[in-house]
Amino acid sequence: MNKVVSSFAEAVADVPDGAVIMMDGFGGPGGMPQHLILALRDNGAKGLTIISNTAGLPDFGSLGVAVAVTHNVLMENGQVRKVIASFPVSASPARPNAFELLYREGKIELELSPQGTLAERIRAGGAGIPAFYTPTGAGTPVAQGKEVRTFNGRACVLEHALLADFAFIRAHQADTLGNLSYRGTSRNFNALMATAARITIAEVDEVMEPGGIGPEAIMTPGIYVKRIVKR
Amino acid sequence: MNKVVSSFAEAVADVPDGAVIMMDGFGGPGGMPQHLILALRDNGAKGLTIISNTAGLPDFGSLGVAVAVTHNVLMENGQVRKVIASFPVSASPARPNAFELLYREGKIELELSPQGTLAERIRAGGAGIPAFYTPTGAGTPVAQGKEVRTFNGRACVLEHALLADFAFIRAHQADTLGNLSYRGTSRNFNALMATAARITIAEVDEVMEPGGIGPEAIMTPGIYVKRIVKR
Amino acid sequence: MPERLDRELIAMRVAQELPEGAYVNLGIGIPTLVSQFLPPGRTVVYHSESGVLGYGPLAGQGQEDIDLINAGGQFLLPTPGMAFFNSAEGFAMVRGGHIDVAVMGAFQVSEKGDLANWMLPARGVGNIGGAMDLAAGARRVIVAMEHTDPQGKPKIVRRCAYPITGPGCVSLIVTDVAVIEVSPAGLTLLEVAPGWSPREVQEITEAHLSVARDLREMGF
Amino acid sequence: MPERLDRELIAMRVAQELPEGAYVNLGIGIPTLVSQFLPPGRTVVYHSESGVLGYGPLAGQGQEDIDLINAGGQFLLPTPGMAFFNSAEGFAMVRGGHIDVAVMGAFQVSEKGDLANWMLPARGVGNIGGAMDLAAGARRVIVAMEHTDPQGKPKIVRRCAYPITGPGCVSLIVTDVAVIEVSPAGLTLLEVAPGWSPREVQEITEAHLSVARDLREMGF
Repeated sequence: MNKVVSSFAEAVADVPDGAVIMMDGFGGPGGMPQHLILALRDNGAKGLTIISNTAGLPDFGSLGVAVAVTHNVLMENGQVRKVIASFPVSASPARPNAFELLYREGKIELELSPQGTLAERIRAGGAGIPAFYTPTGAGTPVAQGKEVRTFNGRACVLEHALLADFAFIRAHQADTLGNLSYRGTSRNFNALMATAARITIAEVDEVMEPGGIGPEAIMTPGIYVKRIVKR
Repeated sequence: MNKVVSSFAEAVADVPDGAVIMMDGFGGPGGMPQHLILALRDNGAKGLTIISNTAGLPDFGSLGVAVAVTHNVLMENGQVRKVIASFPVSASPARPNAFELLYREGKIELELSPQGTLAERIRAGGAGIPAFYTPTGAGTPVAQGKEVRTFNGRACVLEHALLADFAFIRAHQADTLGNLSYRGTSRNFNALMATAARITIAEVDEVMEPGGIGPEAIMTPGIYVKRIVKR
Repeated sequence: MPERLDRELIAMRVAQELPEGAYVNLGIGIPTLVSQFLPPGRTVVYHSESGVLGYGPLAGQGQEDIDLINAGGQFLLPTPGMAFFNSAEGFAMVRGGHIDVAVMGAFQVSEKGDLANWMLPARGVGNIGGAMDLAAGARRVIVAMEHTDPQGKPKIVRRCAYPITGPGCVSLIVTDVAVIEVSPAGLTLLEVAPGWSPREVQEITEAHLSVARDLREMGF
Repeated sequence: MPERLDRELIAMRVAQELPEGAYVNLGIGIPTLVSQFLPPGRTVVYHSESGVLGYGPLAGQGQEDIDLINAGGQFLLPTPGMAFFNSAEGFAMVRGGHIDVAVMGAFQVSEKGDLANWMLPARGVGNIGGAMDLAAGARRVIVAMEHTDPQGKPKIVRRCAYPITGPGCVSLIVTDVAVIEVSPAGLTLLEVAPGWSPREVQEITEAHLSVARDLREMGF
């Protein structure tokens, strides 16, 4: 039982056209599975649905990060049909990202979900909970077309689980059984998405033998992880 | 900001009659907040609702554990009006626990919840999710009187969040800000219950200064914890 | 009637059903014994509702750690690669379809694969524990049990008389006399214990058994 | 009109609203500045949607760690007692009512306390981020913003023209000219910036303001 795959290209070789893929994409490059994204660009699969907190952050070059890659490159490459995100566009309207330019032209779909609802929908997908009620978004445009029900006097929106064909995960350490640990805030969406895909692929800094990450320190148990690739 | 309280008696002094209290109670003594339970017995509050995986395990003496105490003592002491649990009675019908004897006499109420549903209801309580659908229990007596709805062809039961007035937590380490870590399987219900009560009180082996438990190793962030007592 | 298999042999037969690399949950009783009989070279990872994945064998005397137990409260040994988690995460694994095989005991199994294993009505109260979640969530549920109850009555029935743990969830039944597959078409007798005929198995089974064309003798 | 306060003074005034020991979430923009102006001796714990509780100040140049950021993608410094967690846990804290105070920016706030801060309709698309969860879940929502928009139009309105982030969620509005309380009875002007009269504040406010009996000047 050894889940290590020798290259990023091999790890994403079976991603087909039309696949649904989860990937982190918070405000910084730390959590991005950059090499998996580049491999997917090279793989060329089209018509993808990307589930991510953002829809691509083009501005990492200035941070001096070694590989300044986000899912923005997939948008620019025309591989994406639809995005499910909470923060899809640039904070500054004056500097639109590739997603926003495509969106203006009607070339890409958007499903907007509040960040906590997005996180909870992904967790629900991994946890076998098909749907849940949340007060978030009640009385706002997010609730339009959704069932709203009152619990303890509060209006709540029915939200549905999200599942994916693939999750691209950026973790810090792995063992060969697929157990993962993350560094700092890069845990945020990565640790959730790892649970909610049919095939979870982790891009890591270090691969250790079982026991290398202690039993209390494992953040994603190996049951969720199918493939590991070392950077 | 220091959440350390000097005695177990002081920590539970404000538990009133009729309080709803969560406490661990898996199959072993590791996760039991034994000193808090003894302090609650001495406090004498009556008409309590106990939310726990079990309804008291009377058989720990044989394990040679220093203090062989579970919520069984609260049942024996007549302090409990109602139990919400997944595994309320002894595995052996020939050796009934105090709960079962009271239950036979109609002196105590029981709400039976599958273990995963119980865990999820407690998590939902802490997470502000008032209700969720689960496939667990559909088509069984557990679903009686509950809404059942089909998602993706599967019947699912609507289950409601659980919240408590107090959670009695058994943790391993704490820092003065209330951050907690657990040892091994004693994390199971403790780490959930810590999130779902108005007043969470943790019984711990060791209290450290902030930073004593590393930022990656904290399992229950201090935001959930009001009081800490050292064993 | 020919001699029946003992609990260890039932567990040994079940062990053959665990695929390489599978994530497996073993219930209390006969299922717990299964881990002792894994075929040489086979690696599986065990999950327990107590909040641990990848645990080691049962602890011997003097090795007990009160913070390392299984769902039955038995003490376990640590093993490299083991992971701890809270119960919401532990049941996310179950409900979310991440457990490949759950092996459970049963009071009754119906011809539709309904499982009853949590309550004897005479007691008036029962323990569900993790059974309903495993019945609903595991990809494959194997029941390991004696073929008849202590009074000699069939446990494989047309309809469960006892309260149900999960409807239509059982895929395979391994007993002390037979291996039986559950499918939408009903129950198929795949294997019989040494010395048993299909007719003899049917005599102590309430539900109808079709006999597999390639019926075999249970091997260990 | 008298001179308006700068962003730092707005943040300084908001800082006074954070009680000892509070768990606080600061939004992007003026709210982020609040942590610099906490009164001496006051301890609060900051929560970020990026998955960290109890973080330290913004990192200086050369101190950046790409795995320690806030919700706006700014780099943070570690501090003892800090804790990391995943986003489901981070938003459990928000939605579950564990955040005592959220400080947010706004495009508009209505007299009912409706908040609009995620979308300018002219753009055709907007970012929600964590704003709707904070609006729904924080025990107390304080809005920190300029009193009027870049075109000089009132941002405190009878009804929000922009899409809503949360209905009736705002408790207090701190602007560059006033402090205004939101209650079921409407808006009450509690404080005015130095040199401002209630009438002058009302002139740049679309919604009606009741003036508090003990109206004060904003102090820092």
